[in-house]
Amino acid sequence: MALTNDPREAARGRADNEAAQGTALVTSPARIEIPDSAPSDDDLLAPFGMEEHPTGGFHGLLEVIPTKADLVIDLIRANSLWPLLSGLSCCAIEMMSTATSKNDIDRFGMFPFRASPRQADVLIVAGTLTTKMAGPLVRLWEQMPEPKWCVAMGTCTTSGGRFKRSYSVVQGVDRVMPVDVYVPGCPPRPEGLIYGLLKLRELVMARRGQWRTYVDRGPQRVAWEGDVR
Amino acid sequence: MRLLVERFPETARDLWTDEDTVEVQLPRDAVVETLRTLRDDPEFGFFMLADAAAVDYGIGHHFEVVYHLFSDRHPAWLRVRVPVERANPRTPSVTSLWTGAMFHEREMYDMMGIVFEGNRDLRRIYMSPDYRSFPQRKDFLLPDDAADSSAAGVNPLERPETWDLTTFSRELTSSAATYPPPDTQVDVPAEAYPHGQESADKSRPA
Amino acid sequence: MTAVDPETRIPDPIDLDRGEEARLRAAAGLAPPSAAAGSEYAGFELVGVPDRPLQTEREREMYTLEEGEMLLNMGPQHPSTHGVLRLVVKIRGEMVTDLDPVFGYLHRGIEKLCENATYTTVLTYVDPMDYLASMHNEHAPAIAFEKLFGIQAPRRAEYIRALVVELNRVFSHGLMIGFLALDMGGLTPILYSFINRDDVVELLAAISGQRMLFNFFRVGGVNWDVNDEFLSRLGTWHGTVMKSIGDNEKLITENEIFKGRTRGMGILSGKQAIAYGVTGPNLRASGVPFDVRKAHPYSIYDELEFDVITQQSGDVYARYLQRIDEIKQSLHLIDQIMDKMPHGPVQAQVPGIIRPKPGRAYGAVESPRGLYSVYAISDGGPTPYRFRMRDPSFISLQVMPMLMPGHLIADTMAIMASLDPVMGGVDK
Amino acid sequence: MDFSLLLGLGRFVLATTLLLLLTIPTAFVVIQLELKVIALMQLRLGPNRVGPRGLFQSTIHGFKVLAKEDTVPDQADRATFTLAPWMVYMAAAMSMLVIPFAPGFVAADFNIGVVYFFAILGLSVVGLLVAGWSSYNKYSLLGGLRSAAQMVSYEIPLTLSVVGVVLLTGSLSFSQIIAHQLAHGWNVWWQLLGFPIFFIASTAEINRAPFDLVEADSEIVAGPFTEYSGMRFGFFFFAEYVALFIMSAILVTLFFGGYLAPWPFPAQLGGFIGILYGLLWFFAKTYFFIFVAIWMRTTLPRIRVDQLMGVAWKVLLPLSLINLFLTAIAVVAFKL
Repeated sequence: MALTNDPREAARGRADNEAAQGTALVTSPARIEIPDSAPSDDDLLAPFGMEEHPTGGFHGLLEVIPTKADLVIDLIRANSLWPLLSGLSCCAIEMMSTATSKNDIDRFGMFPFRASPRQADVLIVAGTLTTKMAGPLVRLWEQMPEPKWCVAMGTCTTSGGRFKRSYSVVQGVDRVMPVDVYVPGCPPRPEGLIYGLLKLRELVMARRGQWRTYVDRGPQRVAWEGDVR
Repeated sequence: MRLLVERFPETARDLWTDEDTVEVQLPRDAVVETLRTLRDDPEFGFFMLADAAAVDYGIGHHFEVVYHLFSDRHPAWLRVRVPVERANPRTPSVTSLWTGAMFHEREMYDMMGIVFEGNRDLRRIYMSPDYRSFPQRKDFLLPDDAADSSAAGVNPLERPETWDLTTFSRELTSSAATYPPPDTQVDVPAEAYPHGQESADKSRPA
Repeated sequence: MTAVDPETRIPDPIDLDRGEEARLRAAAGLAPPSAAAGSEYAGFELVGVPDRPLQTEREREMYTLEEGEMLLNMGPQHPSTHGVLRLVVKIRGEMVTDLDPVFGYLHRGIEKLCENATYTTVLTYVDPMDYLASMHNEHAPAIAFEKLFGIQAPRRAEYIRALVVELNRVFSHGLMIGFLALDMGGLTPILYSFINRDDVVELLAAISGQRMLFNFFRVGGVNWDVNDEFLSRLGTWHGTVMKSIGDNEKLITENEIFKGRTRGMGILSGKQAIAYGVTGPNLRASGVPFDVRKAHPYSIYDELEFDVITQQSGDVYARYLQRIDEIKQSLHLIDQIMDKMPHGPVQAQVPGIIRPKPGRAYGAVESPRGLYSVYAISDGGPTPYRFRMRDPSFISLQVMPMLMPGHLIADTMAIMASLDPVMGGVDK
Repeated sequence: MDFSLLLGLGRFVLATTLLLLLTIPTAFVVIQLELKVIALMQLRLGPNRVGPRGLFQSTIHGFKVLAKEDTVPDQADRATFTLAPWMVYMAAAMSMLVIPFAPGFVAADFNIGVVYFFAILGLSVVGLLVAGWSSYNKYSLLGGLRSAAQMVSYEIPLTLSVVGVVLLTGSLSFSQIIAHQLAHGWNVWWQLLGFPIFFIASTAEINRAPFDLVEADSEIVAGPFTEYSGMRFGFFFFAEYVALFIMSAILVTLFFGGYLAPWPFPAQLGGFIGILYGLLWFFAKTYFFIFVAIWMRTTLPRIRVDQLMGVAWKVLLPLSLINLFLTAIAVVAFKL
């Protein structure tokens, strides 16, 4: 029997097949008689611009509404990323420099540095993370509402950097919390951080950011205590 | 310097000088009285405590508390070295002379485990209160050094278990002023000592 | 490494319900979290008391609450604590009755790392300490190591050192003015300060190659000679620097609200300042003319003409004016240095791995925050045996518990900003 | 059923709904103005990516908070925590009802409009206090108490300075006040003391710099809003700017002739053209005062809480009483 995409043909075919082979366990019900004059699916779907795709499934005009709504939300989110006003160390000064007159990230809608984590979208971890600070930082991250993103700024934050051997430094912030964008440099120039934040915008628009996986995994406490060596 | 010899013939030892520093060694018992004289006597006038640091001369040797003093009457810094026993690291506090010695002494206690008698706020300043090592002692090895040394595989790191309440009930009983008790503190497990000692114990400077 | 038995370990209290936490605490011999006497909302007031027996006399005094008092925990993440400083403030209404600074949230163990690094590498490790004065951070170890090693930097190198150090002082003081205004609610001065700061760091990047952690000093000299880009940028900057400083002065100095909030606020007398070990502009604002550049002239400061500026009142406003005056003085010093700079090499002949003779050396410089000193002990090896740094802002913060009682919460910010602590230096 | 009553009711409902819907765009416009003006004063470019010259940045911010997760702290009082943003926002939005935008262009022209306005405006302090109390956060609590102290104190000089205007015009209705100004010139000329008192007190009443102690960023993280996220925070955020708009509008109405042009109102302009002409002048004056408020925010540091109280009780209250006294004498003496 030839493979077909038409459900009506398939139904007929299956019934014929079963009848011929005698494999139908119960007597098949009365055959579905579909008069040829009845409108086909194609006719019904035509006003909505729907058509079958060669590999299966349908595409059409109204599809725009749910899919493109997501796009709009992503665009809105990408253009309004409020960082948390939080700096750990040297990089914090360059982070502030990113917001000042010369390198103005307010252009991208990232300016109001919110003081409260409840109102922030991006946590820029700027500076060396020590074991004593790891707990408060993770708590800050958990206090931020979804969707949220994390940018690790500077080598100390991405890997421990020059303090990697130290007894009190966490060797990379990704040991205690998820990170979306890593910005290298010690500290990165403001232009570097802006580049990282623009990369983050791309992530947000492609909806590939950390918060998505975070949601998929379900909210979970990140074990930070056992992670450091 | 001559003044020092004249005024403290018994206590001052090991006098030494270079172009801008005068160095003197004092015994532990006389340090407060001598420093008080140095501060208040108009001939000396060392009114400012510039620095207070602790030095570890390695296992088997002693600690040393070093005070740097500044005077507007003398053209040199005065360095006062006070040896402290390693087994019983106690020395009198100078917070009665300079209130600002408080943080210096807290830092020395945190990093070296030297207990300052008479300091009313002697607790850890950098590490978490329940941290149980003294990182700047010479027998506290950084990870890479530990890998190089014969004590390889022993990790002297201790993480702060901030919420681990059981450690407090075990370690702390009544008086917490000397917490953690200095004589029970061992950074590297005891079996690592016979081999680890050589790499940690560097030759003492002259 | 403490192996914590998962069976006996008490889990994170935020995962527990209150009854269970109380039971576990009772089993561990700890006081229940809401054990305050009487008041219905006692648990709320006591949030902030450490979860452990109080250790010292001072701590017990701090964390014992009287009727009507409450603990407020500022930091380590708070918009105006200049990094990760944590202040536990005991308040009665808006009035601060006691204050306990808690450090260590940025403790990176730099001293220990330096003891495991060669003399040349040490100069890179100290950069991120006081990250607004990296040049000063490198200057003191360079002086101490040169004493240990018994060499002298060439005169041109000393002039270049003094030049970059004064440039660093200008932007550091400028930022302090901006942060002080920001902590008092003024939004604009910090941006004007940063314009100046960006100019200076680009200037220093032209000579050293890095914007913030310059790594410019070497034992026995400096890394590079001045170049054309540096000189042209210096000329441009010198023409415009007083504009951004002047803009800030116009915004702040005669502002009635600013004066009302800073005059007579946090008065530190000269005697107290010396007893507490406060140095630098904070000490000079209290009327004590102590400046390491005059008291123990290092580098070429004995050849330059400058006065030790002091203010008399010792309040927040005096500390602000002191910074403004010192900026102008630094510009004056930069002029002199550029006039007098001799020709010659910028780096003495030193071996690749330096092994000084055993000995001890003390090097002190005047950083924007005060006396910054290094005490280095050599045992003849390639690494310092002991490397100790005295950071001025660490010691300056001691006056906070003394200054604060009787002031309001808002003054905490003003007084702290006027002391100008940098947490990288405080926590090392 | 009386048809005219039904018509009036319908008109009221329609106008109210329309105005409530209009508050959101108003907030967007004012926020955008603030973003851009502050940026330019700080030698920055300000938002310039979204829409032409970044005009829609504030709208984007607004929709963003709509799409954020809404958190409620574990130990917060859930009911009041949820209610507080509504109280604050409604207090700001409801007072928009009595503002005469243009001749005949007013949602509800009460004869006690002034009383209604201050009664509704006073509600917002309840909302802030409730928000501060219910958050179970010490910063919120401090902020809530600050807001209570500040707004209750400043309502007294604020109201007393308006009583001067009421004495002068002899009416509590905003349209009557404007009509009086049409005949006698702007009230600001007759209330040279009353206007600055009203201006300062109204700035404090809506928590704008330099009186923004309630959400002082550098002291008490975000005051009562510290624990709020998502749309609940958005309501507080919008309410602040709606209140700024309304205060400027009321200031203009009471002292600067509302929708009247600086020169005599051309009588032949009626109907639609008249409304447009009035709207033009009304918005021009209102946005001028909004600009002044933003300007003050950029320039001035924040004042301290004891200075705040001192200004209210030691300076503004005596001055407003003097103003009231002088106005009363003048009204009696000159039969104004």
